Parts: sequence; structure tokens; C-alpha cells
Amino acid sequence: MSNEFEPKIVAFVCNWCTYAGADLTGTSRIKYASNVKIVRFPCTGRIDFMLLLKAFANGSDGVIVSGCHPNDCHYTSGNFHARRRWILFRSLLDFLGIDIRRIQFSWVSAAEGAKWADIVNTTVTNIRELGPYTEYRRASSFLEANEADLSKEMEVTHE
Amino acid sequence: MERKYISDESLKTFINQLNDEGRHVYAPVAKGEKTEFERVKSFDKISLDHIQTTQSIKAVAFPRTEKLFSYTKNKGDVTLEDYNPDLIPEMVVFGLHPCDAAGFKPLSNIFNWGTPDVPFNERRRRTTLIAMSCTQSDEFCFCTSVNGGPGNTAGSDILLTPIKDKNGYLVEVVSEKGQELVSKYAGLFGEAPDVDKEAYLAKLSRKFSLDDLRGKISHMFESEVWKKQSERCLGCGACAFVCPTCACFDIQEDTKGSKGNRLRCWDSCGFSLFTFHTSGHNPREVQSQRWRQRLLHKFSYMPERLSVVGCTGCGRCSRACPVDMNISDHLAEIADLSVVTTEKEK
Amino acid sequence: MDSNIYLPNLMIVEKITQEAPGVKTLRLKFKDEEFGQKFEFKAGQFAEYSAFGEGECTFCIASSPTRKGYVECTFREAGRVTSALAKLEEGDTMGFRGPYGNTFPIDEWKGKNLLFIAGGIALPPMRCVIWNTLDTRENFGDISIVYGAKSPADLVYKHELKEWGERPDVKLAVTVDPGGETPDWKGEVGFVPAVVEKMNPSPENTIAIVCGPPIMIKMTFPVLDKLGFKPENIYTTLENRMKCGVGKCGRCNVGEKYVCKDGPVFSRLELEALPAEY
Amino acid sequence: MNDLKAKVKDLFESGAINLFIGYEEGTRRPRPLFVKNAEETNKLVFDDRCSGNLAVYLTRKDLIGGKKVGIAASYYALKSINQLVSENQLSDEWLRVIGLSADGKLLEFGSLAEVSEYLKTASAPPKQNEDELVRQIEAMTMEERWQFWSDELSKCFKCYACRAACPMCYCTKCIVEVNRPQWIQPWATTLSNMEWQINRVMHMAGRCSDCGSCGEACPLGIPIHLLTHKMSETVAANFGQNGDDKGNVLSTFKPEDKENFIL
Repeated sequence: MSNEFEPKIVAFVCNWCTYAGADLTGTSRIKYASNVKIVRFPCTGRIDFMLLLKAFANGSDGVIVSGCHPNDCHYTSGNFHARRRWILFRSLLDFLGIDIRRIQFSWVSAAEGAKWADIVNTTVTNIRELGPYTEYRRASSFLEANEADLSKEMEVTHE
Repeated sequence: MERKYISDESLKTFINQLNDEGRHVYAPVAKGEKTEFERVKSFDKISLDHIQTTQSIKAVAFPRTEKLFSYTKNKGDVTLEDYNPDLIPEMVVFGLHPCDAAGFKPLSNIFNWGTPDVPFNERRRRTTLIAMSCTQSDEFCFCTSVNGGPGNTAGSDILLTPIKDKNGYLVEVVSEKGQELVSKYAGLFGEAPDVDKEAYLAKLSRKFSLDDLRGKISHMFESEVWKKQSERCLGCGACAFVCPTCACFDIQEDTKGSKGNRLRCWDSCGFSLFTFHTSGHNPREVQSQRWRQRLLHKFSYMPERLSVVGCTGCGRCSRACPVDMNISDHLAEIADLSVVTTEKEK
Repeated sequence: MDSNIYLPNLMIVEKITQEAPGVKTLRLKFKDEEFGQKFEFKAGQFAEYSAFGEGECTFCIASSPTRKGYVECTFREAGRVTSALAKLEEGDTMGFRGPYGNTFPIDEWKGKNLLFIAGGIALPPMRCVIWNTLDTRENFGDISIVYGAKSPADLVYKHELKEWGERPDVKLAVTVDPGGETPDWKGEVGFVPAVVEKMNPSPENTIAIVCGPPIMIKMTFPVLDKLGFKPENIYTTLENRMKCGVGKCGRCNVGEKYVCKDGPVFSRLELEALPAEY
Repeated sequence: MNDLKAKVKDLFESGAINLFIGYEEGTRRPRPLFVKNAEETNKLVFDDRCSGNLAVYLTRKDLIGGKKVGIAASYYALKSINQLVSENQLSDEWLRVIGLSADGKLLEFGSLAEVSEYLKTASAPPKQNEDELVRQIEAMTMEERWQFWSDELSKCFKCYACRAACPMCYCTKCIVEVNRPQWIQPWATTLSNMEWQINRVMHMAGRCSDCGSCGEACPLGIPIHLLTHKMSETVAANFGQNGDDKGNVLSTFKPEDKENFIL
């Protein structure tokens, strides 16, 4: 097990439901995978789609986005707006060949500590199977390599 | 200037051997409707019958994104890693037209004005230009109006002119760099054919007189012509980025954690925020001022300050423009102005 | 290989002074002390300052060339780089390339009276010249300084203003904009041009050096005209957006003059010959 | 053609407009023309060769500020105009629109509301080519799609002609020019080019007229208009052809919006 790939996962969650839910997971002493770094936002409506791409560019293999169930938004409609955004964003990423299996969306309420553990565990298992997301990262670090890459960038098309 | 001959077959061998020697060979390659320079490893991929590539080949010496140096931060301390020219390969550009070869002089004058620019000079030093005279042109070409021509040798190390009836090329060895290559592969070159080179070149009539243009444009800062000409300009950077002589750049920071690179990347005087101050003030607030800067820079400031016209007549900007800002038409209009009217006079 | 003009010198932040809200002065020492000893510049020149990870920023050197071994820059937190520079602590490392640009023709001013007129955050480029001339005081006639800011808090170099005010060989007028004065404010109240007019300096054998926001400069020139100052005896500095500092990046030109190479110091005579593109 | 010239001449002579944005013959195909008076109207052309989207000029204050403007609008320009109206960028006070119907007839609109009415029934010109290319890309595997777009977008040198040619890109400071934080690296590399396009297309979602000017403007021939075309399809499939009347697709919502990917 020791040399098994441990995915890095960033979770963007809303403060009022999922963050509280994740807190409940902890206080309920439910054990779950430790691969997730949680970033707290006021609302899913605040989660800019660029954050997901930045996570991938900076080494994340998977992303979880989670907030209040429909009709439970602390700000009434932030999650409804977010849902529309994710419907379009997901389709666009898929069209570009970006691996949308690596983005897990969920609604987790403050009372659903067990569901949060479940979401995290499922996501970690899925991403572990998919392996590290190198394609996106590699594309992001073009200058870290060397002149060969630079001249490749200079060319109009790749051989 | 030494004149020689090379056959179609020998040229192929010549270029392939330059590649086999480990040089990076860049040449025009046809892709769909467009032709672009790219690195080729075999002569067969090279396009020999296009009129013009979309982009110039300035990127061999002035890449669109380039590392100037790197740094590592460690708490408050910083260590620097200087630009490393040893990573630059020996490069050969084959099949560029005389207008592209001529473009390296204005670039070099900009990059060496007062202080030498190491990244540009080191790349340029490792680049050999084997240019190809033009046997055809289109309505956007105007090299003959800016002191160039379809068989102009300026800037090239070697210039080839296709001599169809002799199944080969007239070879003009222009520089020492060119001489070295020709000597190294002396067996591939023969006696120069007794031909009139001009007869094999594209015929391009002049669209305007450069003297007339320069005589007028330097006194036209306040003219209303800028506003009129630039109305349809959208303010993108297409013209600057395809231009063989446009050298404006931005310096940017590429940082990840404690390490980073300082980068130089292409920029364009056509962008609205190019001259935008942090305070919110913008010396070139509207597109007409930016269009004026583009033309004055090329046809007044550069000749004045750097002794070279910033245009080689390749016509790329006109072809690339989404709204057909045809530069030679605009220049001809300026050269033909009888009275320079200014807004002040109005 | 020539040296890489884009590679900065590393500098250690030696001292940080909070001049006014959002305005700081950094005193910088070359990490390479030997180089620092040899480093020379002249009044009016500028440099590119690096905050590694954020980018470069252009300011005039605010310290005097007569004070060796360090350079100072004063800036207002406004954008990405200045905000990063403002976060540096004493002992931290930053970058410096320069000096660039032309200089105030101080040598030509020997024996003349000098009138310095500055507003707001534009005192720093002038402070360089002020200290340069004060440190070689015997070379000049009368030295007068008019400096204004929005409010007493916005004045920069407060300690130095006090020092200048106490010197018998300097005539100093410090002013704040009407409405900006506080109850304990003892200086002038009024805009800089009005204070200059009130001061009524003689144009005789006098050089005026004007630095400030565009509106201040625009309003001060007519006052100087009225007082009889000739355009060739009025100097100012221009600022434009810059990236390279050495005439290549293509941003800072005003007509065919490049602020980074032909400037930043221009006489009013030269300024009048330039198109209005600054 | 003469209809248009006569019509625009009338508008000038009656004082209804003092600037008309139309097309004139260009080097290879028609190009935008700014007509300032009745005499200049004889240069005007308007037919199916007139590409681009002239609505792009309607948000350029330096060109049209304070003027009474007339414009020649293709079907897609009409759609853009309609969208700009809903974003409070245009007003009947200064704008007169002349459209061109599918069968080449001039359409005179008395008001911007009439443009909106017209669009409710007018059908979009077919985009068989784009539809076909989008289907081809969709049929690829994810890896092939990534390769395809990486190759295409590696060419991009960030001239932002796509942005400049788009009537909906009228921000004075674009997301790519925001540097605190620097969302998108401002230099040209495959990934930053891709992130730029993702941002562009997301910001166009539900606002885009699908005119394809972005792709047409690209000097390097990158088929970026397929991204907006695909986005328009996605919007229509999920939120209806004309979106909601409530506003832009992404600035509104319905509680019953359907998705199948949120756990």
C-alpha cells in the first residue's frame, strides 16, 4: 500500500453548510481520507471557476466543490447561481478535453457529516484510479523545463 | 558578393545536412490555408510556393515569451540565476523572404540602442538566414515602397533566387556566416548561371514614395488623418505580433512558490492599457493615438533615432487585420496628402 | 557576453520609513558591497526596483548622490509591485537596476538661485536634487523650497522639512490644500501655485525646478511665466509607464523622445517642443 | 444596395443620424466604414460577404460618444445589439438600426424593441460547418480533445483579436489585465492561452450571439468560435433557446434547473 498513489485534492466549500458538515464529520469522529485540503468560501456562488483551474495547475489531482442543498443557501440563491455556472463550465471543460471526472460537485448540509466523509472517500478512490493529473500541470510549467520547450513554444505547431 | 548555383536536389541535401548537423532548421510549412514557420527535420515538409507566412520569423531572435533570468527566494533572501545563452541552439532559417531578412536590422537597432540586449543578440548570433527571393507577390506586398525588393539581399546570409529553367537557384553569398556554410558544403554548389536575376523576380510597382511619406509624416502629429484612418481599428495586437520589426515587449513575473522567472513577452502599442499609468492616467487614451504611435514609430521615430525605417513592406499586418487596416493604402494616403491639415488649424 | 541589462542588483533593505499614509521610504544597500562602493548616479536619474515574485516598478532615486553607500526610494502603495515592496521588512532582499535616464544639469546651475516647487508624492525626485545642492551649498545662491500636499499627514519627509525650515540658508514654505489643514497646522494654506505667487521669487539668475501632479504643473507654469521665468530656466521631470528603462520596450516615448533615455528631466523649453502625449 | 444608400442618405438629410456604421469594399472583402455625411453613403455595400459584427463599435465611446448613430446589422449583429440593450449599453435616443434579412432585404427598425421582436421569430442562418466540426470534436476521446485544443491553442500569441472583434467584450479592463490576483498569465503559452479562452467563453455564456467573429478575427486561424458555438448550444440545451427573459443566463437561475452530476 505504501507506494500507492496518494492524490492531492482541494475542496472548495461554502461556509454555512459543507464546512459545517465537514466539521461535524470531525466532531463525530468519523474517519475519512486525509488527502483533502479544504478551502472555505462564504458561498458556492463565490467560487470562481478559475480557482478550480488554478488548483489543477498547482498540483491538485482532483477538486471537490460543495455547498448547501438547493433552497438552503444562506444567501437564498448563491447555490442556484453556482449550479448554472457549473453546468456550463463542466460542458466547456469536457469539450476542451479537460478531465471533468476529477471535479466532484456535491451538496452537503451542516447535518451531513457522514455524507461528507462519503464524498471525500469516493472522490479519493476515483482519483486514485485515475492517477495523477499530469497533463494539465505539464502544460502549466512550460518554462520550468529548458530551451527545448521554449523553442517548442516558439514553433507554431508541435511535431 | 560571390554568386553560385545550387540545384533543386543539392539544396535538399544542403538543408537536410544542416539539420543532421544538429542545427534547428526553421522553414515555412503549409498548414491548411496558412503557411507558418516551424522547425523542420526534413526538406520535404517545406513550402516553396507560398506568398507569405502569417507570422514573421522574428521569434528566432525575439521569442514571444522568453526567460530573462530566474530567482529563488529563501525567507527574505534572494539568489539569482542569470540568462544562460548556452541553451540556445544553432539555428538556420530557410525560405524566409527578403522582407523578413531585412526585418532583423530594425530589430537589432532597437535591441542595441545604447545598451546591448543579451537575449536578442545571443539568439541572433546563432541564427543563419538562408532567404528566398520572391517570384510572386500579392496586393498586400509593398517592399519596393520601403527600400526593399523581391530580390533584396540586405539582412540575409545567403539569398537564393529560383531559376526555374535551370532546375535550381542562383546563390548569392551575402555575409561571412553565409560564406562559411557555402564553403563547408562547397561540393553542393556550382558555377553561377549567366542569368538576369531581375527577370526571375516578382514585379512590384511602388505604392508610395518613402521620401514623400517621411517628409510629411514627421510633421503630422496633430493631423486629423489618424482619427479618420483608425476608426475601424479594433485595438488588437495582431498587426504588431505578425510584424517582422515590432519589438515592443512587456516584462512579467512567472512565479511558483519560492522560485520564479522574469519573463519578457510580446506586447503591442495597439492595446489600450499599453501606456496606462497606475494612477489611471493614460497618455494614449484613444485608438487614434495608438494608431498614430504605430505609424510614427515606424516611419518617423525609428528613422530619426535609430537610422532605420521600421517597416519592410511584408504586408503581414494588412493580411492579419480583422478589419482590413491596409497599411500600404494608409501610407499612400499620407504620402499623397497635399496639405497637412491639423486639428489645431481647423 | 555582455552583461544582462535585465538582471537586477540585489539590495538589502536597510531602513524603512513610513512617510505618510501609504507612503514609505526604503533605504537600500547593495548586497555586493564592493559594487556598492563604486556605484554612482546623478540627481534626477531613476531605476527599476524589483519585488521578486511580483515584478518591477520605476521610481526616481530619492537620495542624493552626495550620500554614498546607499540609495533610497520613496513610493506610494498603488499597484501590485509597490504593495509588495511595502510589505518588505528590514533585512529583506529586493532588486535594483539603474541608474537610468538623464540628470538635472546641476553643474550648469553653479552660482544661481534655485527655486524648488513640489507637490504631494513628487517631492522624492526633487529631494535628491535638494540634498545634492544643500550638500554642496557653497556652489549656489539662494535656495527656496515650496512644497504642498493635501493635508499635513500627507507631507513626506516631515523630519527633513523641519530641518530645511530651521536652516538659515534655505527659505521654505510648506502648504496644505484648503480644507486639508488641521487645527494645529502652522504652515501655509493654499494650492502650490498660489503660494509661489505670494512668495514672489525673482526670476533673476534663478532656476525653477517643478515636480508634481500634472494639474499642479499645469497651474504653476503660468505663475512662473507671470513672474518672468524663462522656459529654459524651468525644469521638471516626466513620468510614463516603463518596463525596460533602457529604450527598448516601446512605452514611454513622447513623440520621438523617450522618457527613459532623453528624460526624465526636461526643461520647459524642451517640453514645449514635445507633442502633448504625456 | 441602392435601397440602403438611399435610406441612409435620408437618415442623414433628416438629421436622424450623423454617423452611420456600415461596410465598404475592402482589399479582398468588405470592411467596416464610418459614414459621416450623405455624400459618403455611396461607398456603402451590404450583402452576404459582409462579415464581422459591427455592433462591436457601439460600445466604443471614443467613436460614437455624443453622436446619433445608424448601423447596418447582420442577423448576428442584431442579436448582439439586442443583448447590449439588455445590458443597458444602447438606447433608442441615439441608435437607429438597419438589418438585412436572410433573403437580402433591408429591415428597418423603428426602435430597439422592434429588433427584439424581430429576433423572436427570425431564424438564425444555418451553421452547418460549425455544427459538423463541433460534432467531430465531441466524437473524439478526452485525450484526443485535449491534444486537439492543446495543439490549436499553442499557436495563440495573445493578440486578443478575438476579444477586440467581439461586441460583448466591452469591459475597459479585461480579466486578463487584472493582476491582483493574476488569474491568467499574460504571456502566451499553451495553458495560459487555454485559460484565457475558458474565461472568454465563460464570460460570453448566454450573451454570445454566436456570430463567429472571434474565430474569423483570429490571424492564426484557431477555431475558437467553435468554443462559443458549443457554449451557445449548451446554453440552449440547458436553459432554452432564448434563455430567460429575466436576464443573462448566468445572472439568473431557476430552482428547477436540471443537472446530473452533483452528488
